[in-house]
Amino acid sequence: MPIYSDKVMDHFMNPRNVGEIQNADGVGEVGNPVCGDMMTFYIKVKDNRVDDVKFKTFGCGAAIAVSSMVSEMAKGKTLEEVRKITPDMVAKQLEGLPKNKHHCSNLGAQALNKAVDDYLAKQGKGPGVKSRRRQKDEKEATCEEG
Amino acid sequence: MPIYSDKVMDHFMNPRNVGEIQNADGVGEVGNPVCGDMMTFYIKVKDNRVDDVKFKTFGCGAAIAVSSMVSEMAKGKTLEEVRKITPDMVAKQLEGLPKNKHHCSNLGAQALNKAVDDYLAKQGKGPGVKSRRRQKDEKEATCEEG
Amino acid sequence: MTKVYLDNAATTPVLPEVLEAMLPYLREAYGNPQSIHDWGDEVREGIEEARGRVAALIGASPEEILFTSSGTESNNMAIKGLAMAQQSKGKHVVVSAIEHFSVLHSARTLEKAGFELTLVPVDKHGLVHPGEVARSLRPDTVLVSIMWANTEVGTIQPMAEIARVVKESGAVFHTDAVAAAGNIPVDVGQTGVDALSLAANQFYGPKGAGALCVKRGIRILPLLDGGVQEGGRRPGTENVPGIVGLGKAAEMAKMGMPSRMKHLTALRDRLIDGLPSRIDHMMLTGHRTQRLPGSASFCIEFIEGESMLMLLNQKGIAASSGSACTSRALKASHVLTAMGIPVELSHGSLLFTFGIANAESDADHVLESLPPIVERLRKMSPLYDKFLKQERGGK
Amino acid sequence: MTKVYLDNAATTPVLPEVLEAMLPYLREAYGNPQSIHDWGDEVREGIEEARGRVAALIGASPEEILFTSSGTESNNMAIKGLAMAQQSKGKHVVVSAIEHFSVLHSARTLEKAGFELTLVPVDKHGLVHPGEVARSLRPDTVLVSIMWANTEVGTIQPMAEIARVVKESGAVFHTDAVAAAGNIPVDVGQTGVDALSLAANQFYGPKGAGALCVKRGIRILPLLDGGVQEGGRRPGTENVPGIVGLGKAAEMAKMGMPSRMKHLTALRDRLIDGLPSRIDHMMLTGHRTQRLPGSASFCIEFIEGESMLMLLNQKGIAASSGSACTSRALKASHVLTAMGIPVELSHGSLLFTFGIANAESDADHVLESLPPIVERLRKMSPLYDKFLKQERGGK
Ligand SMILES: Cc1ncc(COP(=O)(O)O)c(C=O)c1O
Ligand SMILES: Cc1ncc(COP(=O)(O)O)c(C=O)c1O
Repeated sequence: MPIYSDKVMDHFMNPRNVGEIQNADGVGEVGNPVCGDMMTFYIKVKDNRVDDVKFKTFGCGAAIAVSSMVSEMAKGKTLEEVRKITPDMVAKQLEGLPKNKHHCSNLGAQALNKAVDDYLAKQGKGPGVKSRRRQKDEKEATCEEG
Repeated sequence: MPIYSDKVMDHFMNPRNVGEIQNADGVGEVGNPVCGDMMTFYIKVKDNRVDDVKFKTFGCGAAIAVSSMVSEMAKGKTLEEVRKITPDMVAKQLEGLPKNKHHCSNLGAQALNKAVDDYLAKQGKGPGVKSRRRQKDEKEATCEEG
Repeated sequence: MTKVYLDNAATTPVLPEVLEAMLPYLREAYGNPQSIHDWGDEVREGIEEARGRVAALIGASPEEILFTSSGTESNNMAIKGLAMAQQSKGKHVVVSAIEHFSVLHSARTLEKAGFELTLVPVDKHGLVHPGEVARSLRPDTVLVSIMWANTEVGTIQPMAEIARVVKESGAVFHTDAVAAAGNIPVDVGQTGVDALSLAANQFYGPKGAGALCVKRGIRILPLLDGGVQEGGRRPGTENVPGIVGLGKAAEMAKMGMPSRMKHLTALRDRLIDGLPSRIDHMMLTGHRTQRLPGSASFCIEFIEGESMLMLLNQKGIAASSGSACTSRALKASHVLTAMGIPVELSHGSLLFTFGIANAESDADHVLESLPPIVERLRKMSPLYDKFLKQERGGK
Repeated sequence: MTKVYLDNAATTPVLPEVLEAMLPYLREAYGNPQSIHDWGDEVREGIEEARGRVAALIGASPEEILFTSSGTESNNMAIKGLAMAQQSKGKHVVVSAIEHFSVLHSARTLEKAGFELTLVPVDKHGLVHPGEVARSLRPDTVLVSIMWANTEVGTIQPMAEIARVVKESGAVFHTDAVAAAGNIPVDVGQTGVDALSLAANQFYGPKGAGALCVKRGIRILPLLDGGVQEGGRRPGTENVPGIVGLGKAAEMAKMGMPSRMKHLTALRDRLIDGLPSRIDHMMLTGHRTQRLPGSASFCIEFIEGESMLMLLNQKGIAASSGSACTSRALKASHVLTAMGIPVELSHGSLLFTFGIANAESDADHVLESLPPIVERLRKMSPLYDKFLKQERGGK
């Protein structure tokens, strides 16, 4: 009985879109080394769509798989669609996550959103309308448990 | 690892001197059914010696073996010698008793002593000099533990 | 010599299929279930399969099952952990007078910690009457524990009725089903039980493997402090082979229960019906029909239990007794006493418990062997002597 | 694929000889040791032989050994039972900052019951200094518990010196020797220990079998209430096969200890010496020489433990980690933190623990497999990225 689903294992072993985008249109970083999870997302935007996405992640197997899955889900989507990617959707696409690893799926969605924020800010469009969820997320600066 | 020594088992399986003496010279009864141990000793005395001895015992394996051993130890001894049979001597002759069965060896020596008392009383000689230990024993009317 | 084991209440043998299921976990599947690698994954799978099987045996959900080291540990955790977790609601606990010491003494420990304890009496058959349970309940009663079946006299309690009474009061209801689970139908959902203790070695599983079922929503404090095993509720490296053996035994018990019960009931009744016609001055203890299938328990007058056991052993027969001499503390059985059996009679307690490996011939061996043993010990007994003399005098 | 088990700290495999010794007690010798018949006698003999063997392993007398279900249970019983039994003398307890949770959390439970607790610090090698222990002692200190060796970083404590300091104060001295007993020489008599916990599955015995040694004259309260087993100090039907397996494992450990230690030390040193020359930015954790023979523990910078374990597992290697992610509670290792290792570094904890079945080629497999894994994860790591950029910037 492995801890992780086959889908998580696949994305962990063969993570999609690992790397960095030089001159990215938006960069989002969440987590910190003290908490044991840190993700940086890079996006290229074209015609209001995520044209390319890359990530770097420090963290457990779930954190890496989540990053990979989020990057795949984001690719080609409009920025509005990207905003609608929820942690639950990520977990579901990964065929479930262990209870104590759910916070990883939060982090993934957050990092992507932050990259979009960054893109919009650079465009002088301001951070756009943040979802209520994201505002709440940002308040949680201490390490999440479970 | 049997609870009882071979000697105890021998005396339990083949108890010596079981029974009753009609017109015994002395009868001693100790213990009571509520406590789960009861012994009655019968003696015939000849020339100040225990000429014959019989017993009946209600109780555990140790109680029966102790009774048998005490009866054997008493046979042929002078009354003074009988008075000197201690519980420890009985336990030793039986190659040891489990800790929580030591009170059985007390009962055996007590019952025999009571039979001697009874003999002396019937002879009009009074109960004779009771050992201090026996006086103490008699005070303990409640069931002994361990 | 014929060897006849009739002490299945003390412990049952391990079924070959159960051992077979355990062996891989004593050989190649040696990982720690908490580990993050194949060795751990493999073993975790074995444990979760066992959890499902135990749950299925008693009509619970897998996540309601905690594995422990024995019925005693399950009972300690239940009594202390449930009462302590509810103590803000009240500090009164109710248990029956015939509970196993692991329940009774745990309740005494609660008393020392400031709880009040009420013992529910039983009738002469060892039955707890739901009305008596109701009478014992108070507004501050937080926990009631009544055993499902009694090992020593075989009596099975009217659990559903008792559960109903307890549930109405809002107290948590625990049952010690160590003697019952795996031997008779036990369903926590149907019966309305909040927590239940069981042990593998009572139904052909290994020693050292118990379980505690705690229904969802019922709060309990752990007995052991430590790591993360069993969701932190029962820490300590899991006894993996024991747990797997418990699971297999549970599966087999569920499957085989009707035929096992039929087989055992016939053997038990052969003794219950056959012995009194061969031996005078003996009585059945416990209820005649509401009793464990394999259990035939008696009190025999004028003689003592341990000496009977020793002579039975010489005939190759294993049995047990609630006599004071057979208890290390040399105390008369609190179960027999609570049923109103005089102490002097309780010393003559004798218990035969059949297992699935026994046959009719085993019962017959007892029917033949016991009468001469009783006769032999009575001949030695000053009590029997007195009885006979009184009887003769009376005539 | 080569399968290399290097997680012997989590649990060891059961030796075939140990299983062989257990099997009769899972088959024909199924009696309950408390029973009064041949079936009981036979089993009692097995238990008492095991008690003697465990006593011999640690320089104790057989009657000083109590059997439990795990190291966790032994530690719970020791910490709670010893402190509670001495509480009339004082209510202060001392444990080290790097104890296993079964000690640490038991001590916290004592705090809730009105005791005061002092945690003794360790140095950067994980060593408890006897002087620090002395400093923590007070007139009302009744119990000190310092683990013999630490599982996570391998460090072995100067037990005799610590024991001397504690004994002078009159407090009771317990040690959690779960990681030590059976693996390195442990002698309670020579060392001056009052109580000691151990567990079979740490030295090639079965899971579910622990022991607590309590020296004659030391008072302890039981953790479990119930029947008469283990002299009433640890009631519950005995885990007979587990106990017998523990005994056999103890006998074999005593006999084989010098050669086992030599073998394991060579393997461990192969990793400790070989890995840092292949991987930058990693450090050994624990003491370089005063450490468990089979233990090689490290922290690797910029990457996280669980992901290393998962990639090692893909290469057939079982290891473990003290990383927060690998703990269910997602807390950084309190052991590494107490040693002054920064939390971000502790996430990269990695522990290889050799067992007697391992060979040089197993160490070599790690030496080959780990560097590319570290490289792969660092390539993904934003922390490594930042580090490289800073370094480049710095140049
Ligand atoms: C030092 C130490 N103490 C106690 C324990 C707990 O032992 P168990 O898991 O057998 O309960 C462990 C477990 O690994 C340990 O390493
Ligand atoms: C009814 C009942 N409860 C509890 C126990 C204790 O179980 P264990 O000996 O497995 O600890 C027993 C043991 O026979 C029992 O019969």
